[in-house]
Amino acid sequence: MEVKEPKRRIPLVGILSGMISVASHLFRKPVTVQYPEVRPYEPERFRFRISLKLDDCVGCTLCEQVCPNGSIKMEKLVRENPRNKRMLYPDVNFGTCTVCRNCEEICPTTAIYLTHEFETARTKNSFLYSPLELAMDEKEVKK
Amino acid sequence: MNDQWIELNIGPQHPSMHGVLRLKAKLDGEIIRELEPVIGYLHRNAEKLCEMGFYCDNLIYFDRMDYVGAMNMEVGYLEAAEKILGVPPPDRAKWIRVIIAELSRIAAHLVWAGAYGLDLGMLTPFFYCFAEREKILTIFTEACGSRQETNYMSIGGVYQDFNDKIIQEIKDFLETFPKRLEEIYNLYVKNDVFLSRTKGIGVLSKEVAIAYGVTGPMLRASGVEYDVRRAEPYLFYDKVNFEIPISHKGDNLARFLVRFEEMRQSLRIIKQGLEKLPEGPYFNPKAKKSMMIRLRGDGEYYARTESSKGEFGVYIVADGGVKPYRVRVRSPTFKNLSILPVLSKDVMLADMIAISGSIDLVFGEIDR
Amino acid sequence: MVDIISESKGKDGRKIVLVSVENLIPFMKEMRTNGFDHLSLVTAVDKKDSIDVVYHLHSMERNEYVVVKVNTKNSVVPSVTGIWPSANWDEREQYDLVGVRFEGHPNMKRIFLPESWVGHPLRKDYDLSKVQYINMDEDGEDYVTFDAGDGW
Amino acid sequence: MNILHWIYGVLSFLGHDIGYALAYIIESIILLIFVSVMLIFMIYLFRKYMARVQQRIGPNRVGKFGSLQLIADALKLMGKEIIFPKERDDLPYKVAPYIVFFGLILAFAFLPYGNLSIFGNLTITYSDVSIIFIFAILAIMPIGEVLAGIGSHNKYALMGALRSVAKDVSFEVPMMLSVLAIVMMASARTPTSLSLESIVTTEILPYGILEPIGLFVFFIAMIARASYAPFDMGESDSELVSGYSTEYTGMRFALFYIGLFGSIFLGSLLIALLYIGGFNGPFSSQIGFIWLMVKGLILVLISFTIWLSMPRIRIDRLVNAGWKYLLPISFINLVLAGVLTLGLGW
Repeated sequence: MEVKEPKRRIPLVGILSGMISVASHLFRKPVTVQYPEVRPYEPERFRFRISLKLDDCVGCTLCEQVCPNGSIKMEKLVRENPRNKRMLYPDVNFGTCTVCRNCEEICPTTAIYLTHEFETARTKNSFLYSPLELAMDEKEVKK
Repeated sequence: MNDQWIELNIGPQHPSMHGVLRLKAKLDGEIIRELEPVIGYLHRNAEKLCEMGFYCDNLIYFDRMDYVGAMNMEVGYLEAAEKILGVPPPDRAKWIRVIIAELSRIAAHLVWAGAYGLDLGMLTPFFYCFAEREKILTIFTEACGSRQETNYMSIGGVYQDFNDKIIQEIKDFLETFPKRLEEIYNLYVKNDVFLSRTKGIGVLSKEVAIAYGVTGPMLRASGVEYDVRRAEPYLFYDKVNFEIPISHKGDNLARFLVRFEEMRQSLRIIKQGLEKLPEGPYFNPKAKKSMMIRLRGDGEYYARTESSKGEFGVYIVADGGVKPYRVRVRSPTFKNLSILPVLSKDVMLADMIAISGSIDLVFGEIDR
Repeated sequence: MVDIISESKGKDGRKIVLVSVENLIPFMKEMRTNGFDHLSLVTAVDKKDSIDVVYHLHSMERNEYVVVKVNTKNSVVPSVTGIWPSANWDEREQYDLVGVRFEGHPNMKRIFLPESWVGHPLRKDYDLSKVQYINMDEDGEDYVTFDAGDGW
Repeated sequence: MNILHWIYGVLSFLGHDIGYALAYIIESIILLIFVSVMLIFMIYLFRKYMARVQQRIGPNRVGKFGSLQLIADALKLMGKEIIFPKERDDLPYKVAPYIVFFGLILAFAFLPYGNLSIFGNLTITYSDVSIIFIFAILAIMPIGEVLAGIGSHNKYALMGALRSVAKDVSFEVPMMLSVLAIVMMASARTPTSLSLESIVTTEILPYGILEPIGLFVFFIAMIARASYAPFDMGESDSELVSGYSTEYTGMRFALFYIGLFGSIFLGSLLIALLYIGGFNGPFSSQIGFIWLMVKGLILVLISFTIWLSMPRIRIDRLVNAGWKYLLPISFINLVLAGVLTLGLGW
């Protein structure tokens, strides 16, 4: 299928119609929103922050193996959990996390799961989340 | 060598270099006599990284190749990886991939359309294109949770199923988008100045295009009716009706028109895909949960797919392990960029910018 | 007709032809006259003791595919740039990353990495533990250093 | 009664000499403030208009609706580190932005502004040859651009300067010719036909209606002189990074930036005065100034829209357009004006 070349027109008419078309956008609603005051539309399945159910984690290290860029490291955490004998819990570096969701998918007990939360700005110059912080709500972590 | 020539270094930090292209140009006044592209400023050696990860992990490197149309890259990788591993996706997943890949193609072309205007000094269409693209990205977010580097597809299917809301959203998009597309299209092609900047500039002949391995819309604009979706159908592209837009002019305008026509054809494919979307599982159970990292592959496979930039090939050599032995990527823009010194010989500096814009450069893919 | 060492069929259903290094150029010229006008990809695969160079050929008109392989022990292969100009950058890339020298190439320089980079990263014996830093000298040319303090 | 006398009236207790001297100084300061405020408003308007046309919100953080954004930006630019290129030609590099800026400000002094209620006539300086003055001052601004381009020893800057000279030269002639047509027509009615004030006050119909070709030529040449898209090849960002202002930072860059917006405003006011009746309109003895501003702003908005909807013309085509199309057209316009004046007695 051959594409159609635009027809030859009288000079300046096309420019004028383009100007009118551009200027008519003045009366349309802006598509951008002022972020902190107005929340943008947040799709239902949007995922960012990795959370952890400490009681479900069995310390199998699958998430560490599957993480493509080594954001997850297993950390020793002494805690009462009969299923997790090795006392290993994931420790996530959000600075390198690419939200590939492989860890959520591979986790045999669905202990790791991703949440809506994406406002993870912190005053601390590190994105490392310890297992305990992963288990907490984002608001509590900030405190 | 002429002493009168100015040696001008354009890039890697330059407003119209689409990332980190560096051009060493020799100028005779305003006219470019010699041009040498220097690339590699975004080189991450994804091929080496792929050798070090499991098959399922490597997808994220492909997301980051053509970061404006990431889903096309995922399709390309999975075409090869799934054949190597022997876990074919079910029909529903294949149709979902077709729909998503075409949406992603539209998204990539929209970025190009907007950025091309910027290259020529046209500010406004960029924002209109991105406003439309944002709707597609919202659909992606709705489908899988991320906007751009989605990692939506996984080996043996897709990460999440489509639900009614996504399908409704795609339908809404199909309804509103064509009108906006025509608006953007008219903003460009009705403008005499735009036509004067594109018509007859950067003419690429059929023979040169084939010899230099140019593919995709650039090749089609030079008059070769070649599309991997037709030539070697993957997924379900043999079951949908679409036309391959070509032009025999080979200039910037032809490339522009071919890309816009491709967007319209993509809309047709999406429409058919939504009609034909079957019920059923959306992933191959052999590749889920802990099986993800235990899949072993053997042999070698070269999969070619049509990304928004051209023929995207993934060549995987496996040695029976859980990780690929060698991954080689044929990135379309890498080859397309090699035509730039040929095309921009003895053209004006402003035209060289227009030509390099019309190639549709994405540096994640060139440097990999 | 040029001698071919072996012929097989790959997983993707394409004919794989293995030729010797000496016969590569005549064989490729023959393929070009047979209508294989599109050189899709040039790949070098490091097989530890030798290097395979794989050429994926495609004919636009007949829609046919052929995979040509050569095996080289000393990592020197004749260049096919004279036959397909599209091989130019591909061969430079393979030289850069795998370290195959393509003889007769017009501009056999590294394409991604700076000229003074040590080693070829896609070789299996490439030492990943050594970090190389890139810096720019007075003339604006890149150079490579192992000293972390010097690079950025 | 004009603003000078009005100020003198306030200061008359100081005596004639000192009073007038002070009045002149105060008048100059008022001019500077007026022009600065107008330019800041123009840039704000441009940013807001551009944002809304592109379906964005635009500046809205500093002040109500972001109205103080430009002042914040100016303060930021002033506080920035000034980086000097190592191999610059010192004097031209440092002087160039001021030439552009003061050349622009000076031109505003010769425009007739019309009346505004109790202040009377707001015109700053009266001159019988104000057209010649204004165009002489306008010719200073390209000198600043050339000095900037050559002085900063940068290839992009040099090419930008060369381009803007080629553009200015090729559009200067059609611009002057189309003004000449107006002067010709005005000379039938007033002895001081080189004075903008008397051109506007003695017209029967706006000259834009009598000679639309002249309006067209002057409008295009004005956009080109102000280096707005599609004629912004002097600082075309996609080709030459930023043209002659590539090496400038801080306040010196801001002066170039102001020069860009100031010249479009000056050009719009000139068109409003010459072609569409200037401060004439209903109640012009009371609010002539407002009429002028409204007309000027409408023209400014039109040129903004052109900027936003047009790609850049290639430099060779631009020069061609100047010499091969606009120049003949402006000659035709001149002949038509002669016919109108002598033959029909308009």
